[in-house]
Amino acid sequence: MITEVLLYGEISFKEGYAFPFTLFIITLIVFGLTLMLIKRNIFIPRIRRLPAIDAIDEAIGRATEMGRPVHYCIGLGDLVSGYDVPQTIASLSILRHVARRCAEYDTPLIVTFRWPGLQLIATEVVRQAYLEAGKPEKFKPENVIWVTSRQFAFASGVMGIIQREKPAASFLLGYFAAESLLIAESGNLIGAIQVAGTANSYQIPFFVAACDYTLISEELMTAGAYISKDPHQIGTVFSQDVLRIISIAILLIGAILMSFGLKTVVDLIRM
Amino acid sequence: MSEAIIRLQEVDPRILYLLMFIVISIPLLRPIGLPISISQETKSLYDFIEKNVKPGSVVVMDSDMSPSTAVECLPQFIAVTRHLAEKGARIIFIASRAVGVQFIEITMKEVFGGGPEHPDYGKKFVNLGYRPGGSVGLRSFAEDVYYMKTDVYGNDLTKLPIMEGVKNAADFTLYCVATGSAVDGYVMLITDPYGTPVGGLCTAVLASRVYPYWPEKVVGFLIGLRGGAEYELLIGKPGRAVAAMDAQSLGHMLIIVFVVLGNIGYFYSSRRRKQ
Amino acid sequence: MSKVYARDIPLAITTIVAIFIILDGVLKWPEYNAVARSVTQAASVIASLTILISVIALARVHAYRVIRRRPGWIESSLLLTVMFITILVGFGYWAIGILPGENELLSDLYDAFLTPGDATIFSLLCFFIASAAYRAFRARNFESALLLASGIIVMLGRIPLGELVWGGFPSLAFWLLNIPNKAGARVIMISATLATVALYIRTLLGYERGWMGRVREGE
Amino acid sequence: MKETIITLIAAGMTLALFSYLWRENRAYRIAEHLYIGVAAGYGFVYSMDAIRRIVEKPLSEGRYEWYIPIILGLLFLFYFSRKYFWVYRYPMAITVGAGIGVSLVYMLKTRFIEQIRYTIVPLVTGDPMTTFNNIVLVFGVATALSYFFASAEHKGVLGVSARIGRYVLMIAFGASFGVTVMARISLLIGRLQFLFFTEPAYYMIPVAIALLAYAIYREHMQKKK
Repeated sequence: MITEVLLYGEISFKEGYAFPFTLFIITLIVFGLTLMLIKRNIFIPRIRRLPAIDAIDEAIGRATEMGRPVHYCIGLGDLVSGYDVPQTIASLSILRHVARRCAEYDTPLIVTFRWPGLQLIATEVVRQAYLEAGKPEKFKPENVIWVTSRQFAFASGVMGIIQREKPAASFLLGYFAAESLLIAESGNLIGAIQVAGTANSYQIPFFVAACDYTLISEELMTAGAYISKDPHQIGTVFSQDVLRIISIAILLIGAILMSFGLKTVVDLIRM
Repeated sequence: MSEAIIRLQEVDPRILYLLMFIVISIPLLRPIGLPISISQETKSLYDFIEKNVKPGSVVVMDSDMSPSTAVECLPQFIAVTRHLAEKGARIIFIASRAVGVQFIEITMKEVFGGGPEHPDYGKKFVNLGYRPGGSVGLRSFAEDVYYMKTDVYGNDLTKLPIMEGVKNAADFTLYCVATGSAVDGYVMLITDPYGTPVGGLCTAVLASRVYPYWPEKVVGFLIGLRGGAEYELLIGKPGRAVAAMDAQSLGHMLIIVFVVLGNIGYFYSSRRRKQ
Repeated sequence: MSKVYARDIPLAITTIVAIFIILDGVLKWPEYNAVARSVTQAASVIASLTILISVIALARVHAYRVIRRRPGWIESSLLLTVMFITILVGFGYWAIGILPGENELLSDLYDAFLTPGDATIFSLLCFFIASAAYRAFRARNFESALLLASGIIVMLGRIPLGELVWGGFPSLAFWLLNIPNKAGARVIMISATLATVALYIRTLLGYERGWMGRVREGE
Repeated sequence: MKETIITLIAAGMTLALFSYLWRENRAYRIAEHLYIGVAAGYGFVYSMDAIRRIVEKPLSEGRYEWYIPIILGLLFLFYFSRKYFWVYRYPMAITVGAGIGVSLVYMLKTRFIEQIRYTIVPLVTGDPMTTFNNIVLVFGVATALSYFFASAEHKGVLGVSARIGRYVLMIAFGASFGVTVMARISLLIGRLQFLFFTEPAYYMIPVAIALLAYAIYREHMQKKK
């Protein structure tokens, strides 16, 4: 039945989506191979140190010394629509790390976010961290705050929370839009150490300008792997680098061929 | 004296805030009238419409505006609609977010002088209202224009003369979207599958993200208030955007002056530290 | 056993749903596409319902504050009051057949509170962008000097007044936006997508479980 | 009458929220909580309306399978159960799976392949300016991409390329920052136009100034003590 359908062309690729799909499959294969090499201990990739991640630990330490809380904002992102999904997932794995540290140091942690669905997830992530640190009684569910789903109402709420609670460290990691600078400048007004990160290209400049450390685009997504040091996670980061080499090669070869008037590469990747 | 120069790098931000209020307010109450030149992004959208939009061409005007982005996008939306109406295009208004519908009504009133009661309604222009469902909804609309069934006033779409011969996104000459969030989705779901170019009516903040698509997929785009002012000048009808440009000039200059002062203070103090 | 229900089946559901919709994105197969469209719409219905939990949690936090007279309880009681009024207005009219889209009182509330709120908070950015530029645009090293220079040139190039200072600013600003900025924006997109694909693969294979919330010992 | 009340509330909200620039204060706090309260209620009503828009038609046609997503969505309420909290993962799993599925391949196409495709430009052309621009574009993208190499230390060739890449990114960030200033000033212009030119919004301005002056005076007196 399947062969019939395939042979007589009931199903076909949508125009222009054959190559993207192939690329996805290639990534899967590269990842599988890397994982195999890691499992057999033949090759173990290492991840470059990210200064911003070390800064997170330092900032939590400073907050502890000053006896002031830590603020963590997951941002505007949700888990349903488009390209904020990966940033939210990445932010949640960093949150796990931050919550664990805060639990160990007995530093209050305030978590803010916009998408209501995160109420469940973020609360559980933080609760789990306190359980692991052996201090479940210190966990305060009311400190995981859904501000509201409206973008600027959310921003005003977070700005108010920052001014009232005066956190010594503020982490803004995830998907951010225009409120990036509103929240970051509010943090500056009270002199918090800020580590920010987003993959939203037109908000990165504001984080670079207003925060002490910035995780730029990809760094946000690999931070989770860097923290966990889990071989599977590091394996995907390595396959990401393999894909990067492929794309740089496609770009340079394509441009050189293009200089001679050959459009081979462009035609290939258009498929 | 030197202490004062060094302190230039740590002026209380509230002084800056107060000056900003003053500098923006004055030209709004008493305009100066500085000249404005036309940028290439604006010109390319204007040229595309001049060249490709014939009487009867179908153009979608998508209002993805919210009250906060409308300051920038509404003058653009009105100016482009005015241009399209002059060219005799069939204009389909649609809103990608619920709060965008009110701006379609304002635009219809300003350009055509009326809404659904206007004699040309349903012939020259139609208001489909809010299209829910984010990118999923956009995909359905692109596949089948009649997925909405009726316009916002309950008229059956299949019976309106304006929809004659329109099936899917491939039948549009241009898909203009006034937005402050992203054009990526429109390029992804309209241009890539159907080949219909996108015209961007963008807030200035979005501009840097539209450049990668320009001019291949987004044929032209207007950047913020200035884009609107330029388009108003291109079609020869200066409006609210032109008036606000003076305040823009002064606001920018204030920031530049403060950046320069901050650097003088920084430069001076770091030189003294070296000595 | 409960580990299977609590962890493995949800992970498998994620993977199956994702692959189902990925195939819909690349294949032209009308029957399949139609089913997939219903599935995505159903998923958005499910997602919309998460707001139930958040509204309950928000009401709980503020009600606690009001009952115990904790600091800020007056503001909290205001918040609860207007929230319930808005919900009552919305559903009260809905009950007698007036949908939220046609509910005039609801749109009055919108005009009175949300429109000015959105616009004002958004416009605070005008002040914050000024103070951020003032603080960050310092020529501390070569990198920040580049940031400073390109920022100032583009600002001068965008305003009529800058043109009066030097006629070359607009074209220089245009070049900066069109070439280096294009390159930068493209790289951010490309690299973010690379990382996204890697992250999605991790999620689909069940290695990235941040979204699952509580993960118990051994899960 | 109704219009007047709405405008006065709107102007009051505007000025109270602006007062954040001076410092966090009671006026801001009240406006903030009103704003969040209405936004939360409004968001709730509209989420329910969004569900109605999707399910109303199929349900009226007797396709009762559309009750399934609603029931699945209500499973989120298990979150409040101590024992069966994990049930909420089922609807969440569907949501996350759909989120990933919808974006993955389209994202690869539009935000990856197409971006590379349009960066593939001839390095040598007849026009020297175009040649220069193309070279800057191609090598700018290549070097900036190399900056994100995670599994190798930035040394040697990669070190040089990554540093150049970072410079490219900084120029891009500066330009993007500069072009945004106009957008932000526009927002303030919009707000001030509302305050200055809408009857009777401008009556609130002297009230706000008087309140602010009183607050500053009181703060000053407290400091003296």
